[in-house]
Amino acid sequence: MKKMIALVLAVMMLVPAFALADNIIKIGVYEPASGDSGAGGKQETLGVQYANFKTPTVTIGDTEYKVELVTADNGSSTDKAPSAAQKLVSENVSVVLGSYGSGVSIAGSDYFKNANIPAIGLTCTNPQVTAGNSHYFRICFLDPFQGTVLANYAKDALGASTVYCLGELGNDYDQGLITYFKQAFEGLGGMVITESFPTGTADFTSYLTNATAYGADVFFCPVSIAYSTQIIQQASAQGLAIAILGGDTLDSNVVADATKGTNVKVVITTFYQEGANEEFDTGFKAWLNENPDMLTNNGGNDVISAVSVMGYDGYYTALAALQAAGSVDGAAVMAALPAVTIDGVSGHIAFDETGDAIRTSAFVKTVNNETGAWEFVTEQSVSGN
Amino acid sequence: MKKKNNIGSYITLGVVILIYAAVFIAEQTIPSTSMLFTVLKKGATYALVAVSMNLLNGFTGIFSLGQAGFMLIGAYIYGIFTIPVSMRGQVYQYFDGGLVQFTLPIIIAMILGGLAAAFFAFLIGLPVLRLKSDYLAIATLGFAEIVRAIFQWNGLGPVTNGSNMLRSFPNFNDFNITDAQGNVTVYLSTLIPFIMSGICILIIVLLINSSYGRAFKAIRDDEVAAEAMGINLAHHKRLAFCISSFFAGVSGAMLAMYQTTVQAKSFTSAMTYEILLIVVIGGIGSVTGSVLSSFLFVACSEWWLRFLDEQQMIGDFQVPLLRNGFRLVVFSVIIMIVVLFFRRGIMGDRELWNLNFTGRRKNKGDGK
Amino acid sequence: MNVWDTVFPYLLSGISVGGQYALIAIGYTMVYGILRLINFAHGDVFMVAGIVMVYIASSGLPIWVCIPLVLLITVFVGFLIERVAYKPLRSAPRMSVMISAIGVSYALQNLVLYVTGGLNKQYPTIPWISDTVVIGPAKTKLVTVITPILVIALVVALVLLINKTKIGMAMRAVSKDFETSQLMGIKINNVISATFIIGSFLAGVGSILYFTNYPTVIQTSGAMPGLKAFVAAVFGGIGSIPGAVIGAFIIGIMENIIKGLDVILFKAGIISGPMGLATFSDAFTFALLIVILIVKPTGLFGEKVTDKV
Amino acid sequence: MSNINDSVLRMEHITMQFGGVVAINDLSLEVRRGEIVALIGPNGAGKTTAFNCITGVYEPTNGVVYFQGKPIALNHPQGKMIRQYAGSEADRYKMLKPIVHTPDRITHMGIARTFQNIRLFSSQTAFENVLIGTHLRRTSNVFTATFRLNAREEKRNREKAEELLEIVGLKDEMNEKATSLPYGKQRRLEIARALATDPSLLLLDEPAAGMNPQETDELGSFIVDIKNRFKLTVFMIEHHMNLVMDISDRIYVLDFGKQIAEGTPEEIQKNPVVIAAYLGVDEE
Repeated sequence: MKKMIALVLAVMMLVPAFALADNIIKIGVYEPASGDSGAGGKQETLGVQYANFKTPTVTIGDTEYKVELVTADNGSSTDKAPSAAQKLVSENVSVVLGSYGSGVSIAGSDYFKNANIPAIGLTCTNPQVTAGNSHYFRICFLDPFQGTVLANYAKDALGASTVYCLGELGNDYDQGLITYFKQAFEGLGGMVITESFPTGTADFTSYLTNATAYGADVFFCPVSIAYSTQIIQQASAQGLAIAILGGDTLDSNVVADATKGTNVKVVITTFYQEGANEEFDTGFKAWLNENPDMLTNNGGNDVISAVSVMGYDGYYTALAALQAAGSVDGAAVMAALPAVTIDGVSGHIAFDETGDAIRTSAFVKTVNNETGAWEFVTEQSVSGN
Repeated sequence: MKKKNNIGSYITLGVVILIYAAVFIAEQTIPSTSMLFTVLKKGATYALVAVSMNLLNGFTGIFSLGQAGFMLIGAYIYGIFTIPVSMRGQVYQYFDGGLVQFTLPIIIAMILGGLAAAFFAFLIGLPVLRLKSDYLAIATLGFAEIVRAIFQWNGLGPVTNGSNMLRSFPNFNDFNITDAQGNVTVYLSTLIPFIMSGICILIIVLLINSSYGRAFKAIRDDEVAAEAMGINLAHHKRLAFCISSFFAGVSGAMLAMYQTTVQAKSFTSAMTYEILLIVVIGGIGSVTGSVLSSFLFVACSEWWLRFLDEQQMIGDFQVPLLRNGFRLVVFSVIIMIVVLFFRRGIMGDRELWNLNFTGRRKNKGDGK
Repeated sequence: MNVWDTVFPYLLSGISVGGQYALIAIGYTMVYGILRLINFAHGDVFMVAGIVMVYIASSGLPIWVCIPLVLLITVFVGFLIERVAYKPLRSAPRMSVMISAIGVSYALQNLVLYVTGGLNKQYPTIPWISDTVVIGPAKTKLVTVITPILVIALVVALVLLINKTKIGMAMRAVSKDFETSQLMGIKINNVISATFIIGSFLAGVGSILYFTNYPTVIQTSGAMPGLKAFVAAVFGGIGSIPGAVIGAFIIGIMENIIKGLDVILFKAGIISGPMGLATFSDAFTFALLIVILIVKPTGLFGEKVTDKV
Repeated sequence: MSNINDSVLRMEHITMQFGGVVAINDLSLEVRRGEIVALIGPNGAGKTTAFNCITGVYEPTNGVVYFQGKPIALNHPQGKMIRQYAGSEADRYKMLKPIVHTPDRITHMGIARTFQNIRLFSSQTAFENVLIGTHLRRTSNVFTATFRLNAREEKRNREKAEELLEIVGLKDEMNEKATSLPYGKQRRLEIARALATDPSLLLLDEPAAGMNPQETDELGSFIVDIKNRFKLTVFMIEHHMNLVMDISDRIYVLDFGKQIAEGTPEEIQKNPVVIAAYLGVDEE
């Protein structure tokens, strides 16, 4: 009997050993799968997984490597981030993708830095993620840009003179975007009132009342999906008459579903609008519909979120960097990254000297209250950015 | 008896030296990316805070749930005073670089963090320590929540950076010795937290075994009798509370170094509960137990049980139930089993240096 | 806009959430009255009731089946927790039981985290009580109005139960003197189970009302309302049911007033711009707790208990 | 007994009322230097309450307690109690400022006590129990104590504790857990612990409770012995009449919170009121 067990154990040990015999390259996916940003993190991961499904191998030099994704859940919280980051480091990944949420990205940053692993931010828009770092890159636009776009839109298209901003306490994404929005909007001569709610808040009724009481024309809440759905539903119950404005985090079918059937007007800025790339759209949807688990992770339907597109582009950026480096070593990839350019689904990607993508335009979308679908409003760019 | 005591102490000393040597050697030989070091660093940090909580809950009989609040204070004070001036513009991006425009040495900032925590403990202790067991627990829990709100308040932004993250302060990796090219020659990033934690725990052990420590234990056993023995309850409770908070503050600073970033919102009551569970698993009233269970707890939650969170295949068979979160379910079940059936925890109220190494078991009084 | 119009919406929110806290607070206060135990898991029972509703409703059962089913399951969960986690520790020190309660809370949260994958779950819309109504200067869901009425009705029923029925008499006896009532032939375990069943039932009702108002459930959803309800119970004088209810309403109202304090002060011309005082909406509850514990440790309606030397 | 006016403890018009219940009413008594005085009375007479009033566990409702001529507790009915007060001498101390001390202050002044329902520190050894008694006379602070800068004091205290254990005959059991000792030894340990606080007045609350006649006899001579050895004054509550009559210089008798008799053992034995109180008299 004992021999049997020993044999079984030995076989079990051998199976992964055989698998290791192939050339494998590991890419870390550092994303929240739980917590307030869990829904967004899962959608971003889906983009990466889809790209990996389409292109499971990469040829570096003359060797073909199988790409293995290693995921780590940072739980949307900065105190769980270190161990998630450390897990990727201990798995010896060559490059890290993520994270959804700027705070967790910053919190994990030093771990990647110390291990000489480059990281590519997909949708973390806070400037602090890449500032002063040589190892963190990013393929999306930044908050100063997004804030300005939103401010312009609020002023010009929505005709707002007073904006009420609500963010989560201690969330770097919310607070950063609100700050840049405030700068831009006040620069345009508007008035901005900002308030913050503690993590875990469920009752937003008083904040909504505050917005009305201040006489705000726009309710700006660039918060995570979990809070934004709550805000939208409570706004609907209170009959909030003004538009809710949000950042890229709100670009999710979960938010669209919450808005469906209400009278709340929701306007957001984002990276991608469904329909811009037919090939990607159909491929991604087909893939989602084939995998029930994936469909669940996408919020139950096959509406494409911009973050999935960014995940997809991020994966190819990483592959391009690996090929350019000609090595699987993190340091070499890091050195190669600044020069990498690709034409992604979300547009052309090239890095500036801080490691940020050079982007000049953002999409503005709104939810159709009847169908619950995202509708394209405009593509907005800012001069000088 | 005295002789045996000494044997225990020597054995303990030997074990401790061996552990430190092993840590040092492991650090030089095993790649620094290994999960082992994460566990050791976090374990050392948690060991200190668990022992500090044990000093209150286990040795003085004060059921306090304010530990996370005091850690927060320590972590913030450390962060605020050690961020390099050149980085302050970036960290305090919304507050024009903040008010504090100097840095303190790491050790001074850590001690200052502890002192600040102790000071807050002194203030809150004046009224709160008069309360009885569970009222005290809930009042300290509330206090921790209040501290969290204060540190997140935008009004204090120039000092605390509001609700935003503090970062860029020296962390454990900065203790590594590097050569001119920036390559690490001697790894100390795990040994240093061990030394910090070790010194603090040693001080707590010395305190527990001093005249004051006996007074604390007397209060725990019987407040009325302790008072009749001339022990000033208010004074001694406050003393234990402040000392415990001091070390909680220091461990907060260590946690900051471990995490490399600090944010008030992560110091929740859930954190205090976690530390309390560590203390319970280790054995209420045992320093050795708290230290052991800290490392076990961290290792299980960060490392050994991680596989439960991922789908595993044995051959073609996919193990059921395994997916994100299962680790924590298993973990909670283990904790409940300990709480219900092994109430004395790993060590009960015994210590490594009191264990009977000669093999003869002495008749122990019935421990409750 | 006059002062009343400014303050009214906050009062309305406060009364509504206060009523929901009250339903949780009763469970705390009853359990404490009998076992002298802060049932830390009570807030999580409330959360579990929410999650159970999410899953039952998604199975397609009609809502009038879902509601009683949810209440039944919640009651069972409460009963089970008592039997598994507290009963074996009946003779253990109080600290052990409290730690067990914290352990249960931890376990429930982690279990729900596992089941939901850590994602927010959308609470189903319950017809009628989700309808929007206009009251004075504010628009809100009907549930806001129903909550205080339902709370008062339930409290009256509960007080009648405690004062008029046999089990109620047994409860009062046990809360006065645990050992003696045991000697008098009262089946302690039945009384304690009944307490947990009533507490969980009310938490279940509270959860339906609360999540109809704030329709997202996650594993930590019960923690804050639970703590606040406990504070309400202490504030009103632990062991006193009317005290817990009044405490809960006060806390609910104060919390919402603080969220709107910037606006109110701003409108009144006292401050010139927002000061971010809303940050303290949660902290205020705890400050209130500490103050009441220091000034009047027995709460508003609590009875003084003297320790014998 | 050198000086008859050498009063160590004096209670004046002490009344202790809990809510509406008067536990002690207008109790006045005196214990002089070097005496052994006993306080006796049926169960529930208020004897332990009197001890608690002296040691600061309770704040008396009315009256003064003097220790070595200085008031250590003084009170008069206040607040709600003014209306509720059912004792006598309500106005006597009205103009004086109340004096309240916590029990540890009282112990510091030199009054040590034992408890009726033994209150040893259960998790500690006999030796540690006594050692804790030496804590209040410390000169070290928490810093010097932690870093062992008080080694000489610590050594002295350990020697003292050991010596005390030897005196009470527990040297051999010094490393046993206190609560694992037999009953009689626990009582002796409590006395040793009280002695460690260097008292001048020792309050013993039923030191012979639960002892057999032989142990009780031994205890009697033991009390006299330590009284002489440490130049103590002893004030004790006791039910064993043999012990009380053997060693007491004077006796106070309490019934239903009121003092009903005072005198030497011989006087008390003959006092009809006392006999009535203990045996119950039909006519009353």
